[in-house]
Amino acid sequence: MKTIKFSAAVDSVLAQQMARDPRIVLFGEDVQALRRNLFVRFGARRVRNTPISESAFVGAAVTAAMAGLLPVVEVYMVDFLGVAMDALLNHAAKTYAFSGEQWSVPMVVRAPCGGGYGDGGQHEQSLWGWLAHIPGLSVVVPSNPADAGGLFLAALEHPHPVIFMEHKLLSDTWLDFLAGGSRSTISFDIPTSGAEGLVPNKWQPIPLGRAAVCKTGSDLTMISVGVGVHQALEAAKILEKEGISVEVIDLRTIQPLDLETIIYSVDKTGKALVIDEDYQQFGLSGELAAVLLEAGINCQYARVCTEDTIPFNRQQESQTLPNLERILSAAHRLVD
Amino acid sequence: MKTIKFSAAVDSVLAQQMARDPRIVLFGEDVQALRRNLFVRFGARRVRNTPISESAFVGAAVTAAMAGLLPVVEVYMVDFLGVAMDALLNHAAKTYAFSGEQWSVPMVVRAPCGGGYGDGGQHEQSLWGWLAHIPGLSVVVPSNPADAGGLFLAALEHPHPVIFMEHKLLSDTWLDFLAGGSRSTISFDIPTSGAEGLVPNKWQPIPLGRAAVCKTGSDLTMISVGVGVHQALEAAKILEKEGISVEVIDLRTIQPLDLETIIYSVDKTGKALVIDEDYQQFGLSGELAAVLLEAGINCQYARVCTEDTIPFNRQQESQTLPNLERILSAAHRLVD
Amino acid sequence: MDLWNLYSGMYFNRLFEEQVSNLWRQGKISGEMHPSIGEEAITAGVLAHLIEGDALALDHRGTAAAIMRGIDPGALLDEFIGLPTGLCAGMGGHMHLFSEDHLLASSGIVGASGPAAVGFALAAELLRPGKVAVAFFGEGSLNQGMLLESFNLAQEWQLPVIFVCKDDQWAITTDTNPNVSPVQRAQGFRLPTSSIDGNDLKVVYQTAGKAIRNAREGKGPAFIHATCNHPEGHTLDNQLVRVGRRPLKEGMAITIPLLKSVFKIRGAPIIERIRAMIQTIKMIRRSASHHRPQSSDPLKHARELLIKDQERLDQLEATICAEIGELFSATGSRLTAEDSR
Amino acid sequence: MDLWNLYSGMYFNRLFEEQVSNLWRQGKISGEMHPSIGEEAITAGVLAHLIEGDALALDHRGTAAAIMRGIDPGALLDEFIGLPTGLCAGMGGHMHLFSEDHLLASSGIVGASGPAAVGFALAAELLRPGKVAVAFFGEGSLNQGMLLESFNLAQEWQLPVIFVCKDDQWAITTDTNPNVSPVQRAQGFRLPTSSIDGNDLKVVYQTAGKAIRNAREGKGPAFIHATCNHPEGHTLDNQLVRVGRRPLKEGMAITIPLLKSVFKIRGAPIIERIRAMIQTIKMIRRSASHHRPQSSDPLKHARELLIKDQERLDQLEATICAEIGELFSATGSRLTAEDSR
Ligand SMILES: Cc1ncc(C[n+]2csc(CCOP(=O)(O)OP(=O)(O)O)c2C)c(N)n1
Ligand SMILES: Cc1ncc(C[n+]2csc(CCOP(=O)(O)OP(=O)(O)O)c2C)c(N)n1
Ligand SMILES: [Mg+2]
Ligand SMILES: [Mg+2]
Repeated sequence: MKTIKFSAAVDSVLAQQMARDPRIVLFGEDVQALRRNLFVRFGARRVRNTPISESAFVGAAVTAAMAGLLPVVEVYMVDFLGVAMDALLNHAAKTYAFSGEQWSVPMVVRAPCGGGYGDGGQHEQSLWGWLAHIPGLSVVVPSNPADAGGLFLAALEHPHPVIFMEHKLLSDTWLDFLAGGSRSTISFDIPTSGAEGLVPNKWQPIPLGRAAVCKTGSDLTMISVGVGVHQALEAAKILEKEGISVEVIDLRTIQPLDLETIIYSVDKTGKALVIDEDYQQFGLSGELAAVLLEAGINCQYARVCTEDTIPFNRQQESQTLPNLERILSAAHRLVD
Repeated sequence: MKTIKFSAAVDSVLAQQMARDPRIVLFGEDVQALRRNLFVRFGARRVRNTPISESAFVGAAVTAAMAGLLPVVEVYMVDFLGVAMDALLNHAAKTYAFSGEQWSVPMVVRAPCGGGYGDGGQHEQSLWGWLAHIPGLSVVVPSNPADAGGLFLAALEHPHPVIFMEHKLLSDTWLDFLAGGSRSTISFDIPTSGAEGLVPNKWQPIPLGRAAVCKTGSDLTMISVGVGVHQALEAAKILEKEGISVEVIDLRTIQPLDLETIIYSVDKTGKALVIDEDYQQFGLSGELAAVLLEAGINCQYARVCTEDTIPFNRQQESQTLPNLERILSAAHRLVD
Repeated sequence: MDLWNLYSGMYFNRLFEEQVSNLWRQGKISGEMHPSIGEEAITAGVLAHLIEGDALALDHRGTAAAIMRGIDPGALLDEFIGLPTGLCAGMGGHMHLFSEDHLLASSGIVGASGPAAVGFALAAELLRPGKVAVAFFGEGSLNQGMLLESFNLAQEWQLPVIFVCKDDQWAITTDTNPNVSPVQRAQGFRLPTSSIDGNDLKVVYQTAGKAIRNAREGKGPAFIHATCNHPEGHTLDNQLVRVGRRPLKEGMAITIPLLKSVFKIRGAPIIERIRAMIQTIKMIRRSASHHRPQSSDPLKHARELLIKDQERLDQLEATICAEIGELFSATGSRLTAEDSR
Repeated sequence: MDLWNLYSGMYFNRLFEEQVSNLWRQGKISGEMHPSIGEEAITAGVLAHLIEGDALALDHRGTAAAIMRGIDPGALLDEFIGLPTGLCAGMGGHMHLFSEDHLLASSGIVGASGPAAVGFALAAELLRPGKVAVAFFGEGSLNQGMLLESFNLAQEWQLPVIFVCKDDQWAITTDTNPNVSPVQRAQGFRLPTSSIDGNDLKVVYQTAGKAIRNAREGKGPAFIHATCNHPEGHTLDNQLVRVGRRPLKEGMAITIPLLKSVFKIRGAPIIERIRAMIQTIKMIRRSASHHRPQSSDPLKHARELLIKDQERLDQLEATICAEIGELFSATGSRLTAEDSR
């Protein structure tokens, strides 16, 4: 075991796999600079800068995958997938089905996501539930370096398209790049155990669709993903002192969902609190409610999500994104 | 009262309002031909053909609205909004919030949606729950001519962006255009009371966010929208004969949802069956589960939705989209 | 250039699509149907140069290319009908043709063949050096951002992509602005371009040959603008075509509401209305004159090159005719058998 | 051309953004910061021709345009900080500036200013004849589909849009392919084009004047390509700029992992690795030489035109200096007061 940073874990798996599997190519805007350590090792044929043309290069990744490559295509932020949505919605996600399940599209879209560093509502979205709505896409959102590496390895091994999301608050390189994180004058609410952590000496894939129970408990189940997991753990610690025993589930992958773990836990506690940094309506939090009801679990349910466009103002931003205060008060409402 | 067809109802409201309100402009691919009756009346300044450039012209609609016009922008199918998604996600939906609620974007996107006529999975999507995920967009899905007209009028009066969806199975003009509906040799499962129906002599807006209870009942609530409403009514008729009393709710608008009507009904029946032609996961059906649980309604819940990419093969298509058989069997499972 | 071989592919496709049209009219094929009838010379002239390992990215009008690329016509037909025995198990239909063996993919989204060809070409560069990718699309697609982006991306990466614009002067009901030059647009992205008569098989063959040879040699992408005509219009039996062909019956259905609207009180000044009316009538007229068999028919054209050997020609055509007859009658009886079950 | 007036706007903006940069470095402004320092001549020369009712569509680097269009600098500053008293109540930040009164909108999505300007121009044509819309964007945005589509749409609809490409030769870490000609690309869409030195206020003024006059007269859109330099690089204190400025400290942090990687077993052939290494070093060097104060500074340039009247110049600058001082010290004390609360 060794301690490394969040994005370094992903890069380390990517380097390892690129060395093993010549099919892997990496492209995106500025990746020769952003992933320069991969660039100088694997060269310009396999690490390619693109023009600012997301719809063309995400679209190209689809057929590159179909024709035998394994593209890792990187976008600056998940928000910018708006311009490339057709490639995901109508091509990456559908080719396997259209071809009568004869032709698959093994590609990984690597996209920073999430807010909490004051960059405004066009640059801090999560959108994981939104992407997961589309049949044919898997969506992965790790919350710590070990999961990031293991899930990225699984994403590379997956025969179908995977959206792999890196929360910017967990990534020191993205924070430097996008938040002026090099300034000593600014600070962020970084979950330290998410930004840096122990990882195995030898990477093993973490299967998609397997949630992690980060903490067991009996009174209330908190279900979350990404930075929300750390907020849940923090809240759990506080609630524990009040005598409330909280179970915390890190979904790790949004699509597929680990129904078993979710249902087992909520069946036990009878109370589900979803903490979801993505938009509240018609997304992950709703889906979790549906799978619980479908399983016949009668539970008390609450959710703390992002309800509106994320404000630039730091205070309003932190009110709009899930925060500890809102989580605690929702938990209290459920338990009382 | 008079009897007219579904799309004619929308066109009639559009004509009426264009005559009254010079701010209204209509643009999209081929609209001078598709809406030729509006074209010859209102001329080429207000009814404009566009190149096949959805991201440019949907984007242009946003600022046209901001600068004093009221654009009705038409796309061939909701599926093609993939290429224009940035304009909706990051601009139409966010400008009002970004401007500190000082500048609003009154525009209507008119988009055919839905399947059931054998046109394949890139041309039959619904995507209403997907669009509704984005804070700042309203999404309207009428199920009959009277609602289509009244809701379209409300959409035109709404100060924020509205996605107005016309189910192709309800629209004789779209079926002619996209399904070769002029052939006498082909038939579709068209809900007759949805495709044609009585409308008021004088159009009144139907407020966004107000569902319709199409049929009252006491054992089970079916919640649906668009063509699904007609399937629900058909199922209800059959179940009624078996002694099962079904309440059928037509949401009419996905965003905003009419929580009151939904909650009141399910509280009464204790059973909710969602029939949603949009994709099942992370969408409308989930959101309905969440609002029920949030309201503390402990109910039995099931859903009949589209789980996968829609097959071209007509039989598989009808198995993949919600159908009577699946609805009945879900209803039975809930009631038994 | 093996003219006989190319002609035989073109002729086969024509008969195939005519029979497909019949099946469609009989309601055996659902949804829209976009025939590629009329673009056979472009398809044949370009595809003649492709070898195994080359890739094809098609638009909504991909039948001719699928046929001439060697996809089993029976599998194709079954796919159009939506049978489990179809190329894609009936999941895709005519707009979504996929064959991994042929590295052939199509899409119903306008412009999507551009990025698709770039991805194919990238794989070629890395895995199959010397192989190329061809993108087919219409002139209307030249307004779709992703296609324009793909021109640039192919050029930046110097990939072996041949962009082939099949210009039929129409995008559904919109006839192309005559001031727009597809070639000029492609030149904006520094693509080497040629503009040719797509009904002339020899010219297509030569032009494509040069572009593909260059691409194989690592000289980067090229753009070919080839004119053509789709006698069936955008889709089979679409309203515009019906009006053109049955002006009395179908024309009235259009004209009466139009006349009602143009005289409604409140609306644009009368001069604008008249202009719109004239424009509408002109568009319908132009559509009618375009969307019918033309003397420029590429098949006729190609046939003339072979007419010297009338006997061989007759025999070839008879053989193909028989093949098609067999294929469709077999399928026909299968369908009837199923219907009666 | 009222040079004094234009210079005063440019000078004001420069001081304003320098102070903003300080506040950003002090951590009073969150997120990224994209200064428009270096493009003041383009902004001033174009905006000089705008009148009430004209509209502006900006990209992520909109400060200079907002200032020179007459938006209250206090409201702007408060917006950058995210205060409720900001232009957009602190909801947008510097990438999302909106003023309905000024018909001014910006976006952080590359290329979005193109469609935005088209929509503004459409409203102008229908509601405010004779008014125009200006789109500002960088040369990197010329690869974004929606911008390309908007060129065509403006041309098809003959709308009064002036597309202004501010070419700083960089898109974050990607320096422009010197073979790409922005003008050629715009010509692909039949836009009338001009290519000018964007550091030369007079030239910008004249070129923009002509384009805007034409647009007002209904002669349709135009494209102006204007070079410039952003001495601060893409964003304040981004890694590339830091390495350029503090090569020892920051350079080492980059170099060590690079060296480790380049010598790892398994990977590309050594020649490819060396090429990549050289390219990386060159890129950092070029960035360093570009991203520092230049002799071509548009402010210097403009100043020289006024230096004859040294006294008036001194007085003007002193006045502006004082204004800026007042604005920022007032804001500074407000912030300190808040901090200490
Ligand atoms: C993104 C998108 N927008 C609109 C459509 C609807 N549509 C299908 S084909 C077509 C016209 C295409 O014209 P062109 O590229 O010239 O091809 P042609 O049909 O003339 O062969 C349109 C607008 C679509 N399929 N995809
Ligand atoms: C669609 C999209 N892709 C990527 C980005 C990230 N991004 C922000 S600015 C920028 C570079 C823009 O370059 P250019 O247009 O030349 O403007 P400059 O910053 O040089 O002034 C990029 C890639 C974005 N904001 N939007
Ligand atoms: Mg065409
Ligand atoms: Mg630039």
